[in-house]
Amino acid sequence: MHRSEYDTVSLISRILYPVSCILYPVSCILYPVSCILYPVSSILPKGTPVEIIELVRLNLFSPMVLAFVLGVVATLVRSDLKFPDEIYTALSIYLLLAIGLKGGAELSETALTEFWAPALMTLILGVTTPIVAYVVLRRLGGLEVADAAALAAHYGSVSAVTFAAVQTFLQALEIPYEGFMATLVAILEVPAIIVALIIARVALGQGGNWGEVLRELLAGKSILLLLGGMFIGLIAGKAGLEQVAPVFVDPFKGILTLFLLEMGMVAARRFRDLRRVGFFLIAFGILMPIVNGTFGIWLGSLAGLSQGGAVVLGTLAASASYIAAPAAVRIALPQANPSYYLTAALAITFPFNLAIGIPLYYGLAGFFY
Amino acid sequence: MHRSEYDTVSLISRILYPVSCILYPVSCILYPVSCILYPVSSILPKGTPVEIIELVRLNLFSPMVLAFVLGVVATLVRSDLKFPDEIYTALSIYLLLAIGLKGGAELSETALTEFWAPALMTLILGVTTPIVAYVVLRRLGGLEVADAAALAAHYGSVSAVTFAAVQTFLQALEIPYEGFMATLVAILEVPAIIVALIIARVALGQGGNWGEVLRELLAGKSILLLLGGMFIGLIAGKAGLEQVAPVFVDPFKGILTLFLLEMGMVAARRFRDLRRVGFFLIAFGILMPIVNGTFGIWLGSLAGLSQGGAVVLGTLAASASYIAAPAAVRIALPQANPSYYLTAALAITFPFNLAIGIPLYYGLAGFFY
Amino acid sequence: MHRSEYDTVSLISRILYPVSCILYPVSCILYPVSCILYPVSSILPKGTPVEIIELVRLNLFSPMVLAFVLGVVATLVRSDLKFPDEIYTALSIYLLLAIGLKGGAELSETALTEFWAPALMTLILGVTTPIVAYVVLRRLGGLEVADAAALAAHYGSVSAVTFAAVQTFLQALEIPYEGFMATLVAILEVPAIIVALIIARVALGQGGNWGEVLRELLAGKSILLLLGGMFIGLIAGKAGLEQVAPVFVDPFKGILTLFLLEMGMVAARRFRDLRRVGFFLIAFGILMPIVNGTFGIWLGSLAGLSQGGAVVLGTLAASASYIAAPAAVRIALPQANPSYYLTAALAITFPFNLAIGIPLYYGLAGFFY
Amino acid sequence: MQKTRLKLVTIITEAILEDRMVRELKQLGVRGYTVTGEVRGEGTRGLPTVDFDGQSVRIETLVGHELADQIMAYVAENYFADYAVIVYSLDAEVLRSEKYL
Amino acid sequence: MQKTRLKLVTIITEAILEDRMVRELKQLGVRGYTVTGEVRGEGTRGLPTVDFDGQSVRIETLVGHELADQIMAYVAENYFADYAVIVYSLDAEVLRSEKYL
Amino acid sequence: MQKTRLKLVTIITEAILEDRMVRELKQLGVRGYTVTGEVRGEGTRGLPTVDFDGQSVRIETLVGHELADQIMAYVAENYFADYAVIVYSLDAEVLRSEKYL
Ligand SMILES: Nc1ncnc2c1ncn2[C@@H]1O[C@H](COP(=O)(O)O)[C@@H](O)[C@H]1O
Ligand SMILES: Nc1ncnc2c1ncn2[C@@H]1O[C@H](COP(=O)(O)O)[C@@H](O)[C@H]1O
Ligand SMILES: Nc1ncnc2c1ncn2[C@@H]1O[C@H](COP(=O)(O)O)[C@@H](O)[C@H]1O
Ligand code: NA
Ligand code: NA
Ligand code: NA
Repeated sequence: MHRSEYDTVSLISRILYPVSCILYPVSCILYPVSCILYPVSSILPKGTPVEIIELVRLNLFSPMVLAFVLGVVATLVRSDLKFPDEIYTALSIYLLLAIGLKGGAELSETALTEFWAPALMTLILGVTTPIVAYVVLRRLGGLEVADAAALAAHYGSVSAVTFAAVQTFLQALEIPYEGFMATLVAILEVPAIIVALIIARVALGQGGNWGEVLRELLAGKSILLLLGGMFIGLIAGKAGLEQVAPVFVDPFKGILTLFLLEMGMVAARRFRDLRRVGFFLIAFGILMPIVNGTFGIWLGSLAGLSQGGAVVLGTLAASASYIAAPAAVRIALPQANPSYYLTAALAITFPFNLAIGIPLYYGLAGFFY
Repeated sequence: MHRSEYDTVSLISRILYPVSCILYPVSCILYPVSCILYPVSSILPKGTPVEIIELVRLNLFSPMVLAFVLGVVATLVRSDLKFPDEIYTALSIYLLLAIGLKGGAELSETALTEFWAPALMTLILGVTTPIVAYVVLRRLGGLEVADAAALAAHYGSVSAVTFAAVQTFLQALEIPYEGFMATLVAILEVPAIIVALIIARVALGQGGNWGEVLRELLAGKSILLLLGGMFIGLIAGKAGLEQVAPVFVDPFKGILTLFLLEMGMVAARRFRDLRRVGFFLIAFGILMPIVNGTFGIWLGSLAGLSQGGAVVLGTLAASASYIAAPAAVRIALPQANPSYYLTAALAITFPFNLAIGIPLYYGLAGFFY
Repeated sequence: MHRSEYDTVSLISRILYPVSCILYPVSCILYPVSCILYPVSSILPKGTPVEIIELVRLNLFSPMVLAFVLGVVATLVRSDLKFPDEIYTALSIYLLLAIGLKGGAELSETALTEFWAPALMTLILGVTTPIVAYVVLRRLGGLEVADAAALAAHYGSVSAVTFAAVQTFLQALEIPYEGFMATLVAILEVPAIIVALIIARVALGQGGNWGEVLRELLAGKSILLLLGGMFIGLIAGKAGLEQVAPVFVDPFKGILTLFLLEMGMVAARRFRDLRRVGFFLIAFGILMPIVNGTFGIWLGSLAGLSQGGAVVLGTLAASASYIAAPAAVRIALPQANPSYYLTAALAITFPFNLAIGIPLYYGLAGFFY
Repeated sequence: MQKTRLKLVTIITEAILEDRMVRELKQLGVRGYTVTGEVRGEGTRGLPTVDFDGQSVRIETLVGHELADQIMAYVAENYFADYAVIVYSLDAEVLRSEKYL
Repeated sequence: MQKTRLKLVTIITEAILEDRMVRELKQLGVRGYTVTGEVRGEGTRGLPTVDFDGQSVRIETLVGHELADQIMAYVAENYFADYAVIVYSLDAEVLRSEKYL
Repeated sequence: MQKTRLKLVTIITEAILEDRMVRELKQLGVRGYTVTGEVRGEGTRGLPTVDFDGQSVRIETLVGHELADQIMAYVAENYFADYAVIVYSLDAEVLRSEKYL
């Protein structure tokens, strides 16, 4: 308790500490990369893995991903850097509204004939992925009903920030994708949560206030801002969007960078829970996205989406919700352990998708186009 | 108290709830529109009301007004969307400073000869409108002295956000207006509050610390930021404004959109007070702005303002303060009921001006030019 | 205690109060200007002082400096304007990260051969200035060991906002400077604090947890964001910076303006402490920067920096830390009186540098080039 | 000026429960309450909330002795098992006791 | 280490009154106080504040028993009629009692 | 439902000390704590913190009577001399006392 007790630890070891702290997350990120790319590289036709590695490199060196790494480092070296909660909330509001606005303005110029097939496929994704995830978690993982259903809700639903990241990635590569993809984010967000909650209720034989849960989901801020932004964009059109572009369009990547700095800190705070959740969940948090991503890309190609659009849909399928699902699950399935779903979604799947998943799905899309 | 009690309410009615919640405010907005436009259309020369309705439509479909509606909806569906107070404060600071800066930079290129007549008319507005409002509220409404004076202070003073909205409206229609209008906002803000407080003191025979009230008014954040921004703009000139334009000019409309989202939530939280304040105050909150607006346009035309300038002055006259006046009135007239003045200014007059008033004043200005 | 007691004070004197409040800080700023410029003008070759005064005038009329003055005025007239702490924190994060990012992107195009000499000179500055400051404070000022060491840490270290201000100043005059100067901010930030703490420990014979202090310094938010931003900029390069320029480059001056508004309020809150700290510290807070600034310019010229670069290095040397140093000193030297170092750094040296120092160093650089 | 002894019951819990708790407190009969948002802490449960930053809220209400006991029992029964929550009560003296009862 | 029993007086009121209350508390003789901004709540008055989000502030001060009574009486007399405000006091134990008296 | 009397120890101090205090409280044996950030105040020391806005934090912990005394003594010994800090304790009633002891 006395300050002088620290004196016994030599100064040099203290200096080495932050260095190792910095190397740790780097190796955390590189390890799964190599695990995945090695087998992939032996299966894939020659030349492809190199391209994916090049894409991963390109992606890792973008300011957004680097900001996430900086956030991780800040937490690991126990920096006094703290993002005020209010700023975090404001950035979330901004990102969701901006995604909605742009999606809506694009949708205002989209024909319904183009739109229905991707919308239907997205709905199918939203219903099937939580069922698959639930079965995997119960059978292979041996998790409790509530925990498995909670995780299924998260992995069936979608992360708006991952969507923002894949958009940025494709824009940097100048690959086009359908303007209405933001609409699919909104479509994919809710069904999986409902499906997973139904599974849990059936399995546990619970009743409960369904109407209230549904209202909270639909009136939840992420859905409200996404759909609300979309309606605004739809009605105001591209001319309306133009007026507010200096806030909702031009600075999008920069704001996303700030947001990812904070997300890095949030994710890293969950790292110490990684041991608690166990190896199975870590593997699940990396492999489930790859499966869902591939499935999403395939459905996207069936729906007639462009290659870029299919990459986006795959990324949406691969992403795990971290706003709508946790809030709904905490209320509707309180007995599920939040450590599991938050750690898996935030500390495993989100960084995986951000760093490796997105370029990987882009590479995988090559097989379907 | 038990959660299962909700079960009795059928799921379908729960789904219908948000739909009706969305329709409610829409009808709230459309009802007064029709009430006003119908008689107007019978008086006005043929062709005019159609144009006004077209302008109303154009205005309602701007991202700013739609964001306000989204805020209203968010509150009515009891969304968990919350704007952190700190962000709200930051947005206010931004808007007031930006208005001041731009006004000051414009003023630095304005001749005093152009400026004195509008300034004088604005002062006349600031002195007469609270007196008229007070008499109306006492005689027709039968309100208590303190309540009438409090409302008079609000309706005589001015709302900076309504000013921002009319600017945006005119810019979208590419109608020019004098650059020094922001100065008039500052001129109009204080006198009405002082006049109303004098009325109340005379009527109630109170003494009290006048000096302190005056200092608080002049040092209040809205006046300080407006005037301060104006001085900065005046001294730094257009070249100085240029340097900070990427913050204080380009994103203005986008930030206003975010602000109006929050204002929508604030206004909607007061909707449940509408019943309490009664029909008279609702009518007052809609008709007084129309009277004041027409008066302002007329004075503007007398002062030699351009048509756009007269519309701005009319809108200023029609708007009701919601920063400076509430703070001053709460301290100087504590016995006045805040429900009256806040509900009237925020839940009635502000949305009315935003959605219908501004295009209406534009239409009315046609009679004077 | 009764409100009516204010009545005795006449209304007119109450109106005069804010006027005098506004004049006070102006005279506070003008007084030292004249004190310094008068003797300088008699020494300097003819023509030079006029130029400096012209530069001071130009600088004083920039929106940034005027915003600082507005903040001072707001505090002196006891305005209810308050910057939420969270916004202040967010602006700091933004400024540090933006400085780092731009510096890093520039550094990615700098040859090591250009860089080592300025880096070495900066290190020399960081070691020598706190020693000089300590001796001056002990010998001439007769301060306690802890207080002298605390002040030495602040004046040896560096203020990121002052760096931002000098950048803005040079950009307005279109004077080029080396892109890697932000790196020197990071290099200059820590050593002086360590040197000053070592002095204090030797003089006081204390032990203590050196490792912990060092970790807190290096993981402190200002270093972390500066260095982190720099790494991001270095790796992402100019192409990466381009992507986030609408957030981290274009609005920089505008955000700095907002930040300086808050800094003005913070500094003014310390004005009442000026009497407590005494004349010696006021003189120290003005003269030490001039000495350090001249020394920095000279070392910069030795290191082969351009004239603009030498002005920046001089300004860095002249500036006093107000984030990293206060935090470290409060923990490591708790017996030092925070009134001394915070008042000197924030209420004396910062405004002096902002208003007069920066153009002065620019003028002084003329002697070395 | 007569002072009355009441109970100040404090609940510290996950931010996500704020609205529900307040609704239920009103149903139990409280006449007023005060919420302090954005408190943070640690207890025996590990991760206190699902919100990102371990946010919790503190809800305080001045009530009579009986209602205080009822509130504590209600929280224990409905929340102790699954949520991060603590509840405690202090003795407080107030004026105008009819305002709270 | 000697502990002394003092009173912790708490005032919860409209944010707009913060500066005035603090000034008046000092005039009444308090040696220190702590303000928690941004609390929210409901009571019997309906709309507690004129600020938009129903913001209130909590002002706490540790004082001797007599001053505690004076503060409560002062608040009752000057604020109960027109403002949203509650005041209550708790028994607290402190060290260094001379700091507060 | 059995209620137990514990102590609610409150520390109000400079924001910069939050992390260190929490660490030390844990070493002293507390099982939980709650921090309210961003409180502000004045006391006898003048400038309470090195942060710009006179920010302080309030740290509260429910503990047994003995630990309460130890915490107060610890704070007095290590912080009273050089830092802006106050510490006081209140009597609180809790359920599930084993959670705190
Ligand atoms: N002994 C304690 N003293 C003060 N606050 C506590 C204590 N234990 C728990 N808390 C608070 O109650 C919340 C929930 O606690 P728990 O359910 O134990 O995780 C924590 O986040 C703390 O804010
Ligand atoms: N019974 C209560 N318990 C806790 N806080 C209360 C209570 N009643 C009122 N308050 C607080 O005091 C403020 C003013 O109350 P009122 O004057 O009753 O509207 C409310 O906004 C609440 O924050
Ligand atoms: N009598 C008091 N009542 C309530 N809070 C106090 C009191 N005295 C000091 N404080 C708080 O404790 C902090 C440090 O006090 P001090 O060490 O006296 O400067 C102040 O900033 C206040 O927030
Ligand atoms: Na998914
Ligand atoms: Na008006
Ligand atoms: Na320096």
